[in-house]
Amino acid sequence: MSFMQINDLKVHYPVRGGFFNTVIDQVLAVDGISMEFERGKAYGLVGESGCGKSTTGKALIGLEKITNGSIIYEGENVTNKRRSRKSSFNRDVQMIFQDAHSSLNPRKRVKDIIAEPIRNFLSLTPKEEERKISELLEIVGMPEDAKFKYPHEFSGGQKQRLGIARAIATNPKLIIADEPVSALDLSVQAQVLNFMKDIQNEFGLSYLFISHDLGVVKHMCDHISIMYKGRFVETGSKEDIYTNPQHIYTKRLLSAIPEVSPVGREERKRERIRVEQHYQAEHKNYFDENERVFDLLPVSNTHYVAATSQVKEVL
Amino acid sequence: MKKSKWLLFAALFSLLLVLAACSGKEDGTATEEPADTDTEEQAEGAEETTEDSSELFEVSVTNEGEAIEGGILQVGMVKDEPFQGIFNWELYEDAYDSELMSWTSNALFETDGDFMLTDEGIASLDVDQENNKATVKIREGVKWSDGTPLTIEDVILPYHIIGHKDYTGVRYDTQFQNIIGAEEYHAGTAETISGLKKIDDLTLEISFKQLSPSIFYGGDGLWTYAAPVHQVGDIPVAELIESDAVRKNPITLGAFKIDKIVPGESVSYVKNEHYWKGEPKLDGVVVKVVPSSSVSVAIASGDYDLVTSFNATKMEEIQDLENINILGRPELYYSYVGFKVGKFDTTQNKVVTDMENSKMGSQELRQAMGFALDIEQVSEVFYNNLRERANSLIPPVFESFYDGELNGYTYDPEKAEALLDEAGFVDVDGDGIREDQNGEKLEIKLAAMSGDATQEEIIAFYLQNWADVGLNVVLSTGRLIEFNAFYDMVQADDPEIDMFMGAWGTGTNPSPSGLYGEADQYNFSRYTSDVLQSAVVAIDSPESFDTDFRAEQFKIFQEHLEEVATTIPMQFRYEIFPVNKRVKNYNIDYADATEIHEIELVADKPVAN
Amino acid sequence: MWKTIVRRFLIMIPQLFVLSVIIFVLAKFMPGDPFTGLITPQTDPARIAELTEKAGLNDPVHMQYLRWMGNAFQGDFGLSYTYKRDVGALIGERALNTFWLSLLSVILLYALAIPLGILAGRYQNSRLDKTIVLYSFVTYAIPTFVLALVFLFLFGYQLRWFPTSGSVDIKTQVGTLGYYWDRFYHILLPSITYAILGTTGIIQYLRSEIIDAKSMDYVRTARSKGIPMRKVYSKHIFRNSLLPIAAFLGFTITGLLGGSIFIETIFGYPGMGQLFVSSISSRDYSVITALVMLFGFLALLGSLLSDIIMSIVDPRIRIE
Amino acid sequence: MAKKNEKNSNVNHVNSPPTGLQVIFREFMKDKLAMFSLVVLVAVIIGIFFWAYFMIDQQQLMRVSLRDKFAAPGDKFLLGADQGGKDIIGQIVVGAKNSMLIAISITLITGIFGILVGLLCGYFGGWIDNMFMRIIDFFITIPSLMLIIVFITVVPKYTVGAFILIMSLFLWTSTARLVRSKALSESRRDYVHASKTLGTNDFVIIVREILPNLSSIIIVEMTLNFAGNVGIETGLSYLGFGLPLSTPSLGTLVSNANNPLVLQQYWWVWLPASLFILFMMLGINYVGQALRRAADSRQRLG
Repeated sequence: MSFMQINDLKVHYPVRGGFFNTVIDQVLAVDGISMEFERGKAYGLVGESGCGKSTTGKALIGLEKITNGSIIYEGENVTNKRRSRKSSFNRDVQMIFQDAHSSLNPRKRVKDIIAEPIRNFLSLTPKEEERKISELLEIVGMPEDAKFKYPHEFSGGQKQRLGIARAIATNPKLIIADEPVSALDLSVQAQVLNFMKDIQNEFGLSYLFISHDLGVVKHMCDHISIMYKGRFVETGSKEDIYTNPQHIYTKRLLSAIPEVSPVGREERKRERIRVEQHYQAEHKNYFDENERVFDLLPVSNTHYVAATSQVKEVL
Repeated sequence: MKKSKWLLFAALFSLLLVLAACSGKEDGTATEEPADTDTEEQAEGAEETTEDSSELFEVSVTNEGEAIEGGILQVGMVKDEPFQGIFNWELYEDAYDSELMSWTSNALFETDGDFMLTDEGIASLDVDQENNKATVKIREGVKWSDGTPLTIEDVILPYHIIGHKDYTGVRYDTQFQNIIGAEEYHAGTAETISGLKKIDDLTLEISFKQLSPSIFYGGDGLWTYAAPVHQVGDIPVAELIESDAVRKNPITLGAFKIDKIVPGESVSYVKNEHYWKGEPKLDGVVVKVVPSSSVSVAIASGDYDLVTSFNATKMEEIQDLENINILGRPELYYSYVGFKVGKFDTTQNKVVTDMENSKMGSQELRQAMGFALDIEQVSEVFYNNLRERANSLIPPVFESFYDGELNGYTYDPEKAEALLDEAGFVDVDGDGIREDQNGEKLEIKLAAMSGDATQEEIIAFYLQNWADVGLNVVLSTGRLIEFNAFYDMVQADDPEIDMFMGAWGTGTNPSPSGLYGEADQYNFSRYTSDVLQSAVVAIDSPESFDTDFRAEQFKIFQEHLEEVATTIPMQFRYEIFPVNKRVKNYNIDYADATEIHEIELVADKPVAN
Repeated sequence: MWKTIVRRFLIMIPQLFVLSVIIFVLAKFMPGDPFTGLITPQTDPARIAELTEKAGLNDPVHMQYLRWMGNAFQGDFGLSYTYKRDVGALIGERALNTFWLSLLSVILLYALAIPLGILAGRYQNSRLDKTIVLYSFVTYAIPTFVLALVFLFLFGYQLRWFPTSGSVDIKTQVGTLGYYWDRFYHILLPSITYAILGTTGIIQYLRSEIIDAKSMDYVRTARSKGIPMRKVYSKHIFRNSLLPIAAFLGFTITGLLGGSIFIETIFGYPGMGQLFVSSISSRDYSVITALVMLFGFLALLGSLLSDIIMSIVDPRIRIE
Repeated sequence: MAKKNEKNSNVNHVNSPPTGLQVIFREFMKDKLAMFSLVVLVAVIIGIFFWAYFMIDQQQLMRVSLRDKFAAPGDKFLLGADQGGKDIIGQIVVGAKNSMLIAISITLITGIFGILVGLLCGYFGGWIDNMFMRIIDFFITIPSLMLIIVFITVVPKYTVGAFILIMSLFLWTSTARLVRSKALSESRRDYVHASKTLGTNDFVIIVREILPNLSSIIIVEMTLNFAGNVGIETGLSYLGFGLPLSTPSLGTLVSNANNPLVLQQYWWVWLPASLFILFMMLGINYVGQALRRAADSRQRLG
C-alpha cells in the first residue's frame, strides 16, 4: 500500500509581457503527473534537462508552488502545505541536492548543518543531539572530527555524504534525490550510489531518484517514469522500461545510452538511426498537434505509456 | 610606491599654501592689531575730503586727476542671487531693482537732508492743508529718454496702475486709499480716480480724504514717479509686469537709459541725451551682480568703480586697500530686541497688552536684559564700529526728531544684576541661574534670525551676556530662525517666543505708525498704552504740520518706550560704499548726493590694488 | 524597445505624481509665504493679507494642489512670486544655462575619468594605478564647495584666468562668435571644477571592469593567439569595459543636478541649482515645486537613457 | 579522546571560513597602507572620543570671546581661534566626535533598515519585493538633496536627532538595493532550499543562513556609507542647512572657508578641519578598498 500519492500535479509559471506586463502565457513546467510511493522502494524520474523532473521534485518538497493537483500523504492532503510545520510530512520527506557544495551553508560548521533538522523536528538535549550527530557521521562514514570543520574542507563525495547525513537525520520515509551524483567523479558516483542503497536497506527508505542518467537510474530504482515536456511518456517497473520500452521517446533515450566498449559500435549506430527514423515516422501517434504528450494508458498493471488509443490497440 | 602619494599630497598642500600666501602681506599680523582700529584713518587716504567730524566716515570723495572724456562707470551690486529685473516704480518689489532703476530714475521730486520733498526736481508740490488738496506741477521741456515730452498724463498714469483691480503689488494700501476715489476705481465702479484733477498740461490737483505731514515725505497717497503713457499706457495692467516695457526697454527720465540687460546678472546703461539737467559726462554705466563671497577680492582687483549693498561685516576685508576710498553714511535702520507682553486680537484687530500674565511682564527684567547686552563690544569687534549702540527707536539721521539725550541701555551688568535682585529675580536653588519672582525656574525663549556665521557668533555672545547676569535664555526652536519663518512666528505670537531680535528699515519717513500703534499687526511686542497711542496718533495728525509739535510727540514716543523697555533699540548702522580712486567725485550725503550725470572718471580703467 | 520606452514613460507618471504631492505638501509646510518677505514698516498688513488671499494661499492645501495640478497639466506652472514671471519661462532660461554647464562638465568629466580609469586598470597595482586611486579618493573626500572656492579664488581672482561670476559679459553682442566664446569662457572654470571632483565613480568602476576583463576568457584567448597586448587592450578590453560606462550617464546627470546647487551658487552662475536655493529662502512655491518636478523628471529620464544606451551597446541587457 | 577533539578543533579553527575575518585579516596584512589606515583610524577615533568626553568642557569651549577673534595659532590657542574667539583644536575634536557620531548613527539606521528591507525583498520576493522596489526606485530618482533642504526648512525643532532622521530617510535605499540583489541570489542557492526542506522557518533562514553569507558585502557597504555620511553634513553646512550653532561640527568649520578673508588669511579656521576630513576619508576608503578586495576574490591580493 502506498503511503503517498500524487494526483495530476501541475506546476505552471506565468509568462509576463505585453504593454501592461500582464500574464500572456504559461510555461507548463509540470503538466499533470501522478505517482504513488510505497515503503522501501526507489522511484526513478528520468528525462532530458528542462523536462520538468527537478521541478517535480521541488514541488513535492514544497520549494515550488503547485498550481494544480494534490499530494496526499498518509491520507492527508498536504498540497502546498509543506511549510506548515505541524504535519509529519515535513519530517518524513527529505531531499538531497544535486550540488552538494552549494547545499551546505559555507558559513556553518558541519555540526550545525547536520543539527538543523534535528533542532527543527526532534527535541533533544544538547548531549543527545551531539550523540545523534556523531551517529549520523558514522553512518555516512565520516570521521568524528568532521563535526568541527567547514564544508569547503571536504571533497565533493564527502559533501554529498554530509548532505545525506542531514537528510536522514530525522528518519524520513522518502528522500527526494535530485541528481545526487551528477556533479561527482564517476568513481565517487558509484561509491555514493552504493552507499545510498545501503542506507535504503538499513532504514527502509523510499527514494525518488531524479536523474538524466538512465544507467544510474537502472542501478538504483525499482520503478521508473520517463518525463518529457512536463508529462510522463511512460512509467513502469525497471524491467518494463528497459526490456519492453513502448514510447518512441523512451526508445530513443535508451538507444542513446553510451557504451564504453568498442565492440558493436557500428551495430549500435545503425540501431540509433533506426530508432530515429521510427521516431520521426511514428511521431503523430505519440504527440498531439501541440507537441503535447498524450495521457497515459495502461499496457500492463505496472506499465503505462502515453499514446493514442490506436497505438495501444496495436500493442 | 609611497613616493608618488606624498608627491601628490605635497602638491595639494602647496596649492593651499600658495592660496594662503597670495592673500596678503600682513598675514599673521592682522589679528594682533588692536581690534579698535580707528576706521577714520582709512578715509584720509583720499586726497581731498569734506570734513564732518560727527561722522565716522567721509560722505564724499574727490580724487585728483584730469577727467577723461566719457568713460563707462563699473558698478558692482552685492547680491547672491540674480536680480529680479522689474524696472517699473509701480511694480518693483526689492531694493536691488530700485537701485538698478536709480540710474534711470523716473522720480519727479528731489529731497532735502530731512527727506522732505523739494521743488528742485522735475515737479513741485503745493499742499493745501485746509482743503486736503495737493497740487503737483511739472517743469516744462522735460523729455523722456526717447525724446517724447513729459506731460501731466504721465504723472496721472501711475495712480491708475496702482489703483487698478488687476494690480498685484503692495502699493495699493491704506495710504493710497487716502486719495478720494481710489477705492471706487479699485472696485471697478469708477473709470478713473475722481480725486485726480488735471488742471492743465503741466498741473495736477489731487484731493485726499485727510492730510498729514507725511505728504511732505511723499506719503499720504502721493505718488512721486511718472510713467510713460506713450509706452505703457496701452498695456493692460495685468500684463504690464511681464511686458518688454518693464523688463527690457523701459523709457525713463533719468540721466541714463537702459541699453542692454543680461537677465539677472547685469545691466548696461548709456547716457540719456535728453536728460533735463543736461547731458551726463559719462558715456554709460554697467551694473553687475557680484556674489558677496567674492566682492572684496573683486574690489581689490579693480573690477569696480563703485560697489553698492556692501555688507559692513566685510569691512575688514577691504579696509586696507589702497585703490579705493570708503564712504559711509548712517542708514535708515535700527535693530532692536522686543519682548512679548501681549497678544494681537485678530477679531478686534488690535493689540491687547497683558503685562500680568506675560513671562516678560516685569519692566525691571526687560531693562536688566537691555543693560546686560554688551552691544558695544559686538559693534567694535564684528562691525568695526560700522554699527553702534542705538539709544533710540528713531535713527539719528532724522535730526529733527531724534532724541540724542536718551541714554539708552548701555552695557552695565552690575546695574542689570541690581535691577534683577530688586525685582525679585534671584537664584534660589544656587545653580547660578536666577529663578523668577515666585522662585520658579525661568527659561526665556529668544527668537533670532539666521544670517551669516557672524550673526551666529553674535547671538551666542548675547546669550552668554545674559547667562553672565544669571538669566537662562535659550533659542526658540533650538536654532536661529530663517527670515520667513521668523516673521511668521513673531507675527503669530507663537508661544515658543518670549522675546525676539528684529530690525526695521525706517524708510524716509520715521513715523512710528504701523509699528507701535494699537491696531498695528507689526507692533510685534504687543505693547500699547494711552501715552504711546496718543503720541503715535499725534505724530501723523494734522497738528503735526507744526514741526515743533511733531518733534515733541516723537520725543514722548521715544522716552516712553525707553522707560517701559518693551522694545529696546540695539544698533544703528552705517552703510559703506567702496569707491575706486578712478572716480573723480562722489558724494553719498542724503542732503547733497552726487548728481549722477556729473560723475567723472580720471582713468581708463579702475585702479587695482 | 519602443514599447518598453513608452511603458517606462507611463511608469514615470505615478512616480512624478507622488513626488508632486510630497513636494507640494512640504512646500506648504514651510513657515512663511512669498509675501512675508515684503514686510517693511511701510507695507500695509491689510494689503499683504489681500494679496495672500488673492493668490489662493489661504485655501486648503488639497484645493491648492488640485488647482496647481490642473494648471500644470496645461503647461502652466504659475507665476514666480519673486520674479513675477511665468515659471516655465524663468526655469527655461535657467535650465538652458544649467544645460550648457552640465554638458561641458560631462564632456570634461569623461575626458578626464576614462583615460585615468583605463590606465589604473591596465597597470593595476603599479605606482601609476596607486596614484590614480589616491587621486580619486582625494577628490571624493574634498567637499565640492571647498575646491570650488579655492579654484575661484586662485584661478579667478589671484591669477585672473577666468571670469568669476555670471554667464556672459554684457559687452558682447548676442549672436556673434565672441558672445558664444564668452559664454563658453564663463562655464569653463565651474565645469573643470566639477569634472575634477566627479571622477571617482567612473575611475573606480572602469578600473575594476578592466581588471575583471583581463582575466576573462576572451582576453586570454586573444593573448594566446599572440595578439600583442596593446591590440588586446584597444580591440577587446577597452571596448568591452567602456560600454558599461554608459550606465553611468544616468547617475552622472543626477549627480550633476545635485552638484549644480553648489557649483552655481559659488560661481554666481544663474542656473537651476542657484534658482532653487534662492527660491527656498524666498518661499517661491511655484518655482520650488516646478524645479523639484523638473529635476525628478530629468533624473528619471537619465536613468532611462542609461538603460537605453546599455541595451544598445550590450544586447544581452534587455530593459525590463 | 576528548583532548584530541579539542586539539583538532583548534587546528581547524585556523583555516576555517574561507570568506570570513581571516581573509580580511590576510588582505590587511598584504596591504600595508590599508593596515596603517586601519590602525590610525582606530587610534584617532578612540583618541577623539576620549579627548572629547574627558578633556573638553563643551560649554567652556563654545564660549564666545570676542577679543580673541581669529587669534592666530600660538600659545593661547594651539591652532588659533575662529571668529567667535573659540579654540579651533577643541572644536575639531568635539566636531569630529559629533560628525562621527552622526555618521555612525546614520550608517547604522540606514544600514539596519536597508538590510532588513533588502533581506525581506530578496528572500520573499512577490508583492513585498514589488512594493519596496517601487519605493526604492522612487527614492533613487527624486532629487534628494533638494528634498532634504526642504525638509530641513520644514522641521519645527531642528536638532541633531532630526538631522539624522532626515538624512536616514533618504539614504537607506542603496543599501537595501544591494542587499536585496545579494539576498536574491543567495536565496536561490541550494543551502537555502535545503534549510527550507529541513523545516527551518523563514526568519531563521534569513538571519542564520543568508545574513552570515552577506556579512562581508555588508561590511564593505557600511564602511563606504560611513565615509559618505561624514562628508554629507559638510555640504549642507555650507548651504546654510547644517547643524545648529551650539553643536560644533567639522562641516561648520569647513564652511567658514566661504568667507574669502578666512579662506585666505585665517587658514587655521578651515584648513585643519578640511585636512582632517580628507585624511579620515582617505583612511576609510583604503580600509574599505581592502575589505572590498576581501569580499571579491578576483581582486584579492593574497
